[in-house]
Amino acid sequence: MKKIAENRLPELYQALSAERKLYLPLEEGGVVGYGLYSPEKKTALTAPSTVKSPKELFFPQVEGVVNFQMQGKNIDILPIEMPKEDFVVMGVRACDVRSFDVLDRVFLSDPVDGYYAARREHGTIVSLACDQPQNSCFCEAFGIDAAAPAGDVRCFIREGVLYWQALTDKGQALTDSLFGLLEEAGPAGQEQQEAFTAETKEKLQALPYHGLDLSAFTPDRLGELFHDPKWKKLSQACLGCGSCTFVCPTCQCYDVRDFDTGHGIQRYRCWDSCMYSDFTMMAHGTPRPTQLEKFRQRFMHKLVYFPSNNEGMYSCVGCGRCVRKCPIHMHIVKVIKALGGKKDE
Amino acid sequence: MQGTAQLILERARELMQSGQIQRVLGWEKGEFEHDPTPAFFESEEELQNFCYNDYCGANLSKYLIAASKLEGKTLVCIKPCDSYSLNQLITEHRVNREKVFVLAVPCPGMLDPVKTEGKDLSQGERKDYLLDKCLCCKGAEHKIADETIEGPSLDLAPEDRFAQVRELEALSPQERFDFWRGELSRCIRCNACRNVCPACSCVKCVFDNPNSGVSSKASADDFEENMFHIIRAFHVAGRCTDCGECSRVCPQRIPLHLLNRKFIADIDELYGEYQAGEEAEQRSPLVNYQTTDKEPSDALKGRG
Amino acid sequence: MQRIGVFVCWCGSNIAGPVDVERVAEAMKSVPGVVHSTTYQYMCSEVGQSRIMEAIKEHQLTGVVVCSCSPRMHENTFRKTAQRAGLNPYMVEIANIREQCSWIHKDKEVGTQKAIVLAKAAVAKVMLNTPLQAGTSPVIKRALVIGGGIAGIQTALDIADAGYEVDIVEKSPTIGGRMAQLDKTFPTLDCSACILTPKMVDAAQNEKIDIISYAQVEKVSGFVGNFTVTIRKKARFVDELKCTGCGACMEKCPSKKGKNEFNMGLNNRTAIYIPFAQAIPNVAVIDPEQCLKLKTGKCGLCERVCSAGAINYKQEDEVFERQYGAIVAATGFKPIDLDAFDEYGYSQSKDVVTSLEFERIMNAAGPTGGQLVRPSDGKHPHEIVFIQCVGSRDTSGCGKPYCSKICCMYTAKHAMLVRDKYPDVNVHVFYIDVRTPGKNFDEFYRRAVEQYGVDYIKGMVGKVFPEGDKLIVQGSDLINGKQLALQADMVVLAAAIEPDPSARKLATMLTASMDTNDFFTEAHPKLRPVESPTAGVFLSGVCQGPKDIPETVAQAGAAASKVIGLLAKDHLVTNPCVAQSNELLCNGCSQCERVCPYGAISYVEKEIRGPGVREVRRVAQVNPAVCQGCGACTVTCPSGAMDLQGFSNLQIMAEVDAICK
Amino acid sequence: MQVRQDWKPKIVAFCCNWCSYAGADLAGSSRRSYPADVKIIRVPCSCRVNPLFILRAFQRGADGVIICGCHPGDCHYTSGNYYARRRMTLLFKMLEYLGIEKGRTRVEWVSAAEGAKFSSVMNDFVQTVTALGENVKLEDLRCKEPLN
Amino acid sequence: MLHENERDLRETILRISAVDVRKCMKCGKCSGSCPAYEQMEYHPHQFVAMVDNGDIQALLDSDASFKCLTCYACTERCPRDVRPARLVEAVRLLKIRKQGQNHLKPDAIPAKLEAELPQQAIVAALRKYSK
Repeated sequence: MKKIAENRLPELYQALSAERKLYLPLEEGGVVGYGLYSPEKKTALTAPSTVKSPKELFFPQVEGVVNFQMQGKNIDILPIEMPKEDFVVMGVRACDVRSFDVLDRVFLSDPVDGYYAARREHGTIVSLACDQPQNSCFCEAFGIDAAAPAGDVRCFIREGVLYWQALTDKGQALTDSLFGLLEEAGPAGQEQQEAFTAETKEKLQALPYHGLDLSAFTPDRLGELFHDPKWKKLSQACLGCGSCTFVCPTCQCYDVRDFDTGHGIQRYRCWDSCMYSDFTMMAHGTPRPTQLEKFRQRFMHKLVYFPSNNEGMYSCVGCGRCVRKCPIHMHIVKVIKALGGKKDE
Repeated sequence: MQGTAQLILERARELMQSGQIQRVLGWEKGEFEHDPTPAFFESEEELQNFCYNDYCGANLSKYLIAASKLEGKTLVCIKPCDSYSLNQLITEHRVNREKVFVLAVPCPGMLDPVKTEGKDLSQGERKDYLLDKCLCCKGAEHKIADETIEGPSLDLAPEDRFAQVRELEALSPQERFDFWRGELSRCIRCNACRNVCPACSCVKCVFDNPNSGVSSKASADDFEENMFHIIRAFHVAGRCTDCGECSRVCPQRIPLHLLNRKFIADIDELYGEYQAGEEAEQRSPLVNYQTTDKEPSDALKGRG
Repeated sequence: MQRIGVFVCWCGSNIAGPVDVERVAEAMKSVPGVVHSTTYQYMCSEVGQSRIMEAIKEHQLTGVVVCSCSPRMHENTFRKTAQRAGLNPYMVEIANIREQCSWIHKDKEVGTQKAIVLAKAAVAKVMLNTPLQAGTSPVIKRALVIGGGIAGIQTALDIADAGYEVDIVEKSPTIGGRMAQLDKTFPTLDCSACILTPKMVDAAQNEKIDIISYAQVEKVSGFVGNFTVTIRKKARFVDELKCTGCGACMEKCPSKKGKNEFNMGLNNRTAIYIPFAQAIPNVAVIDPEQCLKLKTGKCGLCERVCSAGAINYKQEDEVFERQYGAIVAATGFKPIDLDAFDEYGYSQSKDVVTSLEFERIMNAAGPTGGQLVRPSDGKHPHEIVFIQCVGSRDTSGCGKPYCSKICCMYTAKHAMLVRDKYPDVNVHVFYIDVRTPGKNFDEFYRRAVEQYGVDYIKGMVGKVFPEGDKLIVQGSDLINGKQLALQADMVVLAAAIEPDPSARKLATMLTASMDTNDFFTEAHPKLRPVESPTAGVFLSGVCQGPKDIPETVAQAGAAASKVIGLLAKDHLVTNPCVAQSNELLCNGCSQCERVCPYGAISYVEKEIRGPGVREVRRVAQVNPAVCQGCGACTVTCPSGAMDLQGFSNLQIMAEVDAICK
Repeated sequence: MQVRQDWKPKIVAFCCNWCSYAGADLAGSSRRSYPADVKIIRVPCSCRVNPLFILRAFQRGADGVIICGCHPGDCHYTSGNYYARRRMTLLFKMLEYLGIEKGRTRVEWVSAAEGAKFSSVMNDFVQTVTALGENVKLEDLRCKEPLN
Repeated sequence: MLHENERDLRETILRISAVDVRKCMKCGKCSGSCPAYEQMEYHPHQFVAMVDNGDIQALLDSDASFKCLTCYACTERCPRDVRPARLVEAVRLLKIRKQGQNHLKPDAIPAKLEAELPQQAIVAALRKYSK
């Protein structure tokens, strides 16, 4: 384990960004989001959360797929190059690190999504353990240890010192490249880690959503959950906006669109939301005509369909972003509690 | 608040029992104090979950578009500021007045969960925790009501709602451009502003309609970010009641209301004071004119 | 997929000089969608047109772009060309490379490049054109004239004369209007009744004209060629068919306190009455406010004396609907109320009268039998003061900002008539300006001054107040720099005229627009002065703006000729470039309805079926016969449901794209 | 920013069919020239011009947009230009508020008899826009001509 | 062309009075309404015309502005909303604002006192005629 004093973090950022791009939480306009580091930016590494998750660094909201160039009546197809730049994402919390396991299951299984795969290959994740979980957090329900996130490198900050531990080869390589900047933490590091873990555990246990029970969401109850009459009430206030989807670290739906530039077509993909009225719109209309079906789809997918196909892995990581951002406060925890309560009856 | 909630509930029960109303549109208790959800209550039993507390900032009037298509009357809890939106929706025939029982409820100013998170509310003034929109409160008077529940109202001199607009106007064009670029570049096109907006009640938005020629699902670049917000503001110009919901729901905290207020300020200055939703059946300044209106070139005179 | 042909015209050397037309044609060949591109010396010539027709057939063209002169010149020519070749005429677009290009750009390279861009824009547009069909709508060959004054009567007579049926709806019990109340007319001084009443009789006797008196229009629906109008005929309590107008009832009627409207309330009339001797229809009417029988149930004298048995106390209002192809508004005017001008003492002295009252006093059939006497004491006056511009040209908010136009002339007439009949009476006229633009008008005014010795005083009156049995008129004489205080026996006020108050309600029903003074606005102030912007609605007389009798008659005839021109058609061919509402997208918000200058948009509750949609919604519908295609509604519509055929959103954006490329 | 030496602005002029388009025709027939950078789009009335069209033009590379209609009071459709006047005033003020150079947009009333005015208005507008340079604040980079 | 000084005076009068003299259509109703007509050297309509013409010095030299009763009949009756009384007042103000130009000086009051003169009239007169 290595360490560096918190007040020397700018040096670390400089070093990390010297060879490759560095993304980390930045504060702009009163909100925190992942952004490209440069010295004049206001970093917010220890902010409890970001509005959008780091998902967009691997799966951007808008991404070119192919271009068509028109010259008179000729059309040339111009493929878009795969991403090949190395980059580091720093400050990824445990929940968000887990989200990449979920996304990997989608994008790295056959057929592999080349763009995502390339970015995963070139990206190194430096995670940061939580020391101030929020009231809206419930990662614990998914077996995530907020104090010990995965990633290529794991960090935690205690008593003004950032501790740094490489977990993978990629992480080790990154660590090696920082030669001279990081000091050895020694056995004290281990002690600090234990203390940190204990403190965080205590905080986690005090959270309002501690003990959230997901046991009702099992594949065998798919039909029962699908037909539950409670969906109607739960969904009726839903505005059909995409704020939950777009802040979600695991939502992975996208739409493919063409933009006519006047000189050709740019085909791109962009995030889509199952809450939108035109989601999966087809010639005959949409298979989910009302907000009830759209709403149900989102939560059934996260809590039932996805685990059914992925050895029980939920496609929710309990980051609490949707809990915080839903304009009408109707979110996954309310859904879990409303539907999960049924098994006892 | 407890008392007000009780009064609302009693009245709603009576009206439901007497068959005058079929359902109640109000707020449902959440997990905490700060997260009530707008909800329809179809029975007295369901009404047990009704709540009216300091966090019922959501404007319910837009839900009445759907409620207008249901059997029977819907009782709706309308705060003073929501009443403007409701009038506007009635003017535009989006809400059927006959289908609505307007229960005017008092509002002491609503709290912003972001501002109160982790705070001890007994410290500081209530003003420090109010939703931004409440700081420019339009007053305690309801512009439409079938019946009024009495209760405490916001005791606060409203801020000048155009102050920020004027500040921006005083900047240089480049500073204004940089300001808006900074703000709008955070937009994630989640459409929360549009979908919550009572004036954005189109059955299909131009931006969702592939045949409109301008549809886009995500803002692919700066232009599309500008385009979406300019056109959205223009489409609601003269109809926007300044309810402030757009900025309240924006996950990126973009001050979208400053776009709408710019239109309101210009309309007031150029075409006379106009408050959308002040009463039903008003004629919006954008579908009206005076032969003596200012020429665009005169209206744009002044600083570069 | 569209197959577009591009035809570049040389226009002799007009285009081919400054623009390399061959290069334009060549460049267009590589534009997607273009399958044929050529040039010719004169595309609009017989040969040029036949080349286009041949190309349409040979290349199975679905759209044509002609690069030539302004579309305002030959768009129709080429549309017809396309039609002759079997192509829908609206699949033609013109690129204006003469007026907008060759004539203004001297540099051949610049001109050629611009011509190519304009041609590409036209191709981009025509790619999105859709075949449009000009619709037709039948014309009901009957006209409605609202108002039975001289304007309405003249319009009706002219329409009837052309062989069309026409109804006059008049709100009072008789036609005749204001002109019937006048004594003499300027500048010829012929007797008003002598020239009007024959016309009234003509109208009554004309079998094409149906006079619906004592009636009002309640509702108007439909559109040009096909209006449905609801008319309420008020109960007269006298059977119109039976009444002979003998007047026996009036002699016996014990209730004599009704104000005589015809005489401007200067005297009283009975409860059952005929407004005046030459009234048309010459039928009595009972004033229910005054009739003892109707009020108390006791009396019934008139019923007893009526030998025709025409009295019917149980008569009720009659409401019926009729269909019309055209509607003429001829609602006329009234003098303004003088409440806001109390400085002239109108409410304080009976001897201060309005000019219209003065007409009645001077009239042989009036309350004084034509004798000029003071209303207060019946004495002969010796000094009369006329005050002009009472409430006209007044921007203070008390009166009207406009000039009432007729006052200068009728005041001169009154002054002259007084001096002519009673040379012992001194006449003074206070004026701001004397406006006499009209045939023989200024001569008339000068005659009043020079021949009849009328004392014209340049200045306004500040106040009039009674003193003893005299009226003191205090005003300025600006020319002599004096303030005058004249002792007068009578004061006559030339009160401003304003549109009849019924016009405002009617305008709403007709969706016809009005100006801020409640005068109807014209479709075009210069070129279409007798048409309202609402198709099928025409304007006659003072309801459009102040005018005198000859002007009114002229306008009445003009309105009639426009009506005749409309009714002469069996069908109206409608412009297909009109707005269209996509019901699937329409919110029913009514914003478009509010900006439509023609009232072409209405709303219906309709079951909407679409992908995943089946519900009843309120949606806009455009009446293509009424819409003129301005497009105001399309921009008002936030959802884009309202679009304009021939100038659709996508077409205009395609042009923008092509130009900016 | 890449500045091309021979840069010329792209100007879109929306002209109402009845007055301004005819005014442009008159400018042509009386040989009153104005720069070829101005390209006219014919619309029935100035009230047909949707703010979307104006933004679209800027997106696609226009450097200035001008709307021409009948003089107030002379609209062929009686009131269209009055609505256009309000809409455009408010839209332009909004663009100014967003920091867009206000010289890039303009409304002018040109009658069918004002060929000379049409030409002088266009000359002046092109000059103004040329002085402002390329539109970068409201451009859409995707629509820039490919530089290859 | 007006002399510079005249132009300044004209602008001052227009600014003090906020009257748009161009609205006048020269009908003379103001002077026709004026109860002090005979006492005033220049009459209300002349105030309007003379201000428009820049002929201010003559107005300042005359005592017409002090003869005005300020009854506002002219303003009340004017069909064009010109408000001549405000011009009279502006001229008066321009006069009395000048040093030592008070029309009514306190010393002069005792001589003018009459038994029936209400106290208020004296106060009002001081306000109107003095700085």
